[in-house]
Amino acid sequence: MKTLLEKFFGKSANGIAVKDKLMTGYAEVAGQEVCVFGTCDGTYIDNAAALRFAAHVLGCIENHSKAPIVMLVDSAGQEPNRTAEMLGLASYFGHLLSCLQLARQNGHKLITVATGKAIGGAFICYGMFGDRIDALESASVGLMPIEAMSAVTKIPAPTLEKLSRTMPSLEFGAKPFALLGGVEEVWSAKDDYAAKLAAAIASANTDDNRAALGKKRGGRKLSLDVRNRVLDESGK
Amino acid sequence: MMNTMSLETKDTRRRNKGERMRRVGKLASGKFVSAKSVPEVLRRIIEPGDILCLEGDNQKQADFLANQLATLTKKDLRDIHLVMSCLTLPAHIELFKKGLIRQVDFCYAGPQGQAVAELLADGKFPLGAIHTYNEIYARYYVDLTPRVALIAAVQADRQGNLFLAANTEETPAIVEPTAFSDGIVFAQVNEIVDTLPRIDIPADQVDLIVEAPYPMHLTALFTRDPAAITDVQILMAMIALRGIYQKYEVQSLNHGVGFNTAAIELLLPTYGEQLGLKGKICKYWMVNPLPTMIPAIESGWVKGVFSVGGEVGMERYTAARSDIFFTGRDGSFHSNRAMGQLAGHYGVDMFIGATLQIDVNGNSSTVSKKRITGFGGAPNMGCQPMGRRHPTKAWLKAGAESNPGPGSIPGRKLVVQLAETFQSGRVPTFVEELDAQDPAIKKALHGVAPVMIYGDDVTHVVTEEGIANLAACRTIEERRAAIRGVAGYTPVGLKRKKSETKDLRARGIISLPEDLGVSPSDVSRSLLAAQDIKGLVRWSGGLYDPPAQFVDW
Amino acid sequence: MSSAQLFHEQTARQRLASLVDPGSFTEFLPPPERVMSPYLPQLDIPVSFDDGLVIGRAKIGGKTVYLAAQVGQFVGGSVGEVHGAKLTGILKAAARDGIPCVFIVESGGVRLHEGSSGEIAISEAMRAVFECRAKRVPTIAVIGSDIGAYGGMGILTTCCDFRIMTEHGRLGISGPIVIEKWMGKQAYDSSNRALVWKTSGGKTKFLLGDADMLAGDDAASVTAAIKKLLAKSSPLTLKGLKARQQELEKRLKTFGKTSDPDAIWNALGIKNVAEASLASATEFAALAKKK
Amino acid sequence: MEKFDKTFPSKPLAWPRGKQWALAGVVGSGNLEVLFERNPKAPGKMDCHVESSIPGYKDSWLAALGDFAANYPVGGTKVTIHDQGADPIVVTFRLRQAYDHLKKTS
Repeated sequence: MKTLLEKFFGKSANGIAVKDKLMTGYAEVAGQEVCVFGTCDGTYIDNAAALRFAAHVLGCIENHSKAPIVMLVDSAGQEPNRTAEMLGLASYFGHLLSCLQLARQNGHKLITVATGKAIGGAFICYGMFGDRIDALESASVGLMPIEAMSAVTKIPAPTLEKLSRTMPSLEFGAKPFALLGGVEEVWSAKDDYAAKLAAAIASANTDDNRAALGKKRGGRKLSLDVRNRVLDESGK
Repeated sequence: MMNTMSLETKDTRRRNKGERMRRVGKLASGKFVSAKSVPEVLRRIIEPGDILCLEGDNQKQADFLANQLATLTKKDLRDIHLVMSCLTLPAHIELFKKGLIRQVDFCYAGPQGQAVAELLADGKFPLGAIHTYNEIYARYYVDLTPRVALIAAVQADRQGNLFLAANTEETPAIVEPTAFSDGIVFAQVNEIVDTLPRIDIPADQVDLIVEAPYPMHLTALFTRDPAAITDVQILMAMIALRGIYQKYEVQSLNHGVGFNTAAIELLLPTYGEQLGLKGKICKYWMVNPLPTMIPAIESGWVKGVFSVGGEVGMERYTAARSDIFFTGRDGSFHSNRAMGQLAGHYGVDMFIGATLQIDVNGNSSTVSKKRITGFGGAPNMGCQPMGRRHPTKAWLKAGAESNPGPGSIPGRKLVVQLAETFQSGRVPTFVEELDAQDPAIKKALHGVAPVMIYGDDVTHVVTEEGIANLAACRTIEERRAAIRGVAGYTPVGLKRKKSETKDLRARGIISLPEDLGVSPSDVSRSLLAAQDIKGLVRWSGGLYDPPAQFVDW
Repeated sequence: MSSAQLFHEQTARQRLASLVDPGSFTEFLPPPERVMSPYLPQLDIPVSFDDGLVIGRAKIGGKTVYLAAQVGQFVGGSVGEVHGAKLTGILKAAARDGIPCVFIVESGGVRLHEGSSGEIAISEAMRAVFECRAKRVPTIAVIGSDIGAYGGMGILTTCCDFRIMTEHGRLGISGPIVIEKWMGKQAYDSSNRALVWKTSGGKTKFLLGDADMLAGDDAASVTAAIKKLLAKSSPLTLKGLKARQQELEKRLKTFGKTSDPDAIWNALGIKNVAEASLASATEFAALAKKK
Repeated sequence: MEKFDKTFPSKPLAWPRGKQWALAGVVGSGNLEVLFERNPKAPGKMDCHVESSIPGYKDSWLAALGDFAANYPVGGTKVTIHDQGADPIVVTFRLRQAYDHLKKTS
């Protein structure tokens, strides 16, 4: 993990503490202070993890005015757990998202980089909330792999495999996810991550452009148009 | 002419019973035996060639004794003639697999229906006959009198008296013929106590008792969750209420235990009340204490309920409503299957129940080629009591419609079949020929197809399409046309001729919903007095304790 | 004696019709426009005219609102591309026009058959919820059916200003069957309905404060609850979120070691759990207050 | 999936004014949705389009739709059904519900 963090933040990666596969801290990107948090080694996110991240974001809002917030995602999701559900895991995630929204409203840019697993709930509960979302080429981005989807939907895997050639939403990975507009840019292993991150921070803005991207790239053709039809009909 | 045989048969049974009991010897302390000695006790009291009765009702089971019996081998037990009403436990099936049974006479196989069909196909099920309940109880007094009866009770006292609690069911019907013919009555009880709440079986009629290590098996068989009642069932309930209950002013009745009749029970305090029928119909009931009866009872519709068995969770409610239910001196609920079946046969205006399959002649059955389930209580109640004399309004009215000839009885009991035209998965309910008529099944049953209710006994068939009044049909062709007329879009229904249906409708033999003032648009689950189990608990004032599997709060 | 139709048994369209002022509902992208999923037919799954989401404008108590109602029966109320785009659209319209948005939730989350598109769609809808909140436009989620709000939809409802639940409603991320598969039947029996509802149902969520109101299982009760909340919004503030942080930390510390919902009920002032389980929404709210 | 179209003769709709469309039911297991739309171009006909998830029941579909067109004045309508294994009774139920809705003027 250390080497990956150094690729993003150079020596300033020292300011990021890694505990129980959860990262929180502050570092520098192109000389600018950034707030960093995220997961590594595909770990699960539970109630306590959500609280730790939320506390970090609140601290950033309070003490590091307008510092961009960089979210790194490598998590397999939430662990199905009786106690977690009873205590309201959804509410813990909702709280984390609310903290991120307050940060956005207070002028913090939100940048996400999917570094490893960015699957289902783990991606939705913070990373997908970024103003700008990028992913490493090697990252496993998406709802779930085709075999898992086949097991749940009872549709044979070969059928899904075949369909995925015309439906990128069924494919699993950073590139097809980018086709849908869910990822702005896919970084290759050869890229200079620090420079990429600096560029991402510079270009991030609070407009959610994913539907437009999905249409432009052809992976998600309907979203923008259907949304605009609703806006038109309701505006009459 | 003197017959030496007759001298020998004066009291051999009594002497033989004495020998069997002596063989038990020190394994018993008085009447009481230990749980672990049960297999040995059974070995000593049962002889080859015996008629053995194993108590298995459709709710309670002498399951501990059955399980112990199933541990015996051919060495200990053979050539047994098994008689029982409900052959429903895996242990029962085990007896056949081990080849211990020479002949079996029973009524109902329910959950073991598939196992029975398989045993039959393999030639391992030496069937005498499949009976209705009252038939088998009757034969206990004729040619199927048990030598040994293994029964179940809730409690015994130190003298050996038994308490049966809510589920008396058929215990007396087994014990009496056995005890009064020098047979051995062996009871498993949940516990032995000093004082019983009341005595249901006197110690005098009990020979052996064991305190079972686990309480007897008891199924909540008749609990129907109102949440599962569909719009179609409500429509049919409305059709039946107007076209039959109201028309014939049905005073006394038996209900089946399906969701269709549950819908009717739950419509009484709402739709029935709107129709002004309260106090005019449905006063006396021969049904188990069905939880879905609670709203009608609480709204004052019901004057009396007699039951063939209890229902798990209804103990406190029935005790608190002793004006309605039969209760013992201790205040708790009492049932009796034999007497209940008799009441349902001779004492009531109407039997109404659902069926899975009905043929174009009106015969119905629950048997399929893969499952031989036998009969529950329906055939004794869903048939004409040919010797009946006492008149009631409904009986005479239905009798007049059926146009009795000079040699026939003047009245007719209403025997009503509720049948949605399709079962789940688009399986048609109406067929040209019943699965029960399958030649292999018929052969195994010695030429008798296992028909649940005969077409000749049925007076009305109710579907979501309307009512066919079979009793008013003059010929078998007319009856078939009437059935096709309400069989909807099943293959049987698609064969109807429009002109025939029109003619039968004009003569009142077929009634469509609109003829009865019922519109599909009026159908709503909000008409149900209680829409879920919780609603029933609230109606009962907290007296109904539903089993855990029905509790979602 | 006849009772009202139970909210949890109504279809989405029936719910909308019975919640709003009579005849005031105008649907956007109504069925004749046939804005449907192009993906389901490729998987041989039937389509629906509204793709499982009915959206429009109506009045509640004379006040104009935007509404969205999910059709739980249709592929589990799941969010596909079209469904999600309609949802985002109505939320963005609410933010644009300053009109409150009421969302009747009945969904297991992302529509797996449409893969990652549904996942992105939920994320877009979340952004749109917060767009409303940033402008102090109230967003109210109503969860009142057995299907409940699960997966991404569970998370989305926790992003809204307010949640109204009935005791039939459930709120969570992982459903009971998934948990049972993961932890084993011993640890969590998904067929034990009483346990499942005690773990994730409306009453427990109301006690914990995750549901702001507990309404009765009928449209009139839900409408009354909506009316109470329509005038308010719950803007995000540092002070408010710090308080929430403390509350959630305390909850985790106090109850994190138990899996017994009764312990939560007892600790939160319910003395007689059996009585409270049977209680109606109004009775339960009164019992909960007595603490 | 089985899809088919069929037109049935029917007396013209007795309510020339009223809603342009009406929907009843939902697409869910054992259920269906039916959409009635006005089709003034063919006043003596009920135009039907059915999509059913369970193939092999075309005969009973046609019988049920034919009976409905014969029993009610629904000429000048277009009927579209999305079915997920509903029983024929549910077909009649939903047709009737949607028809009642269509009659309502508002």
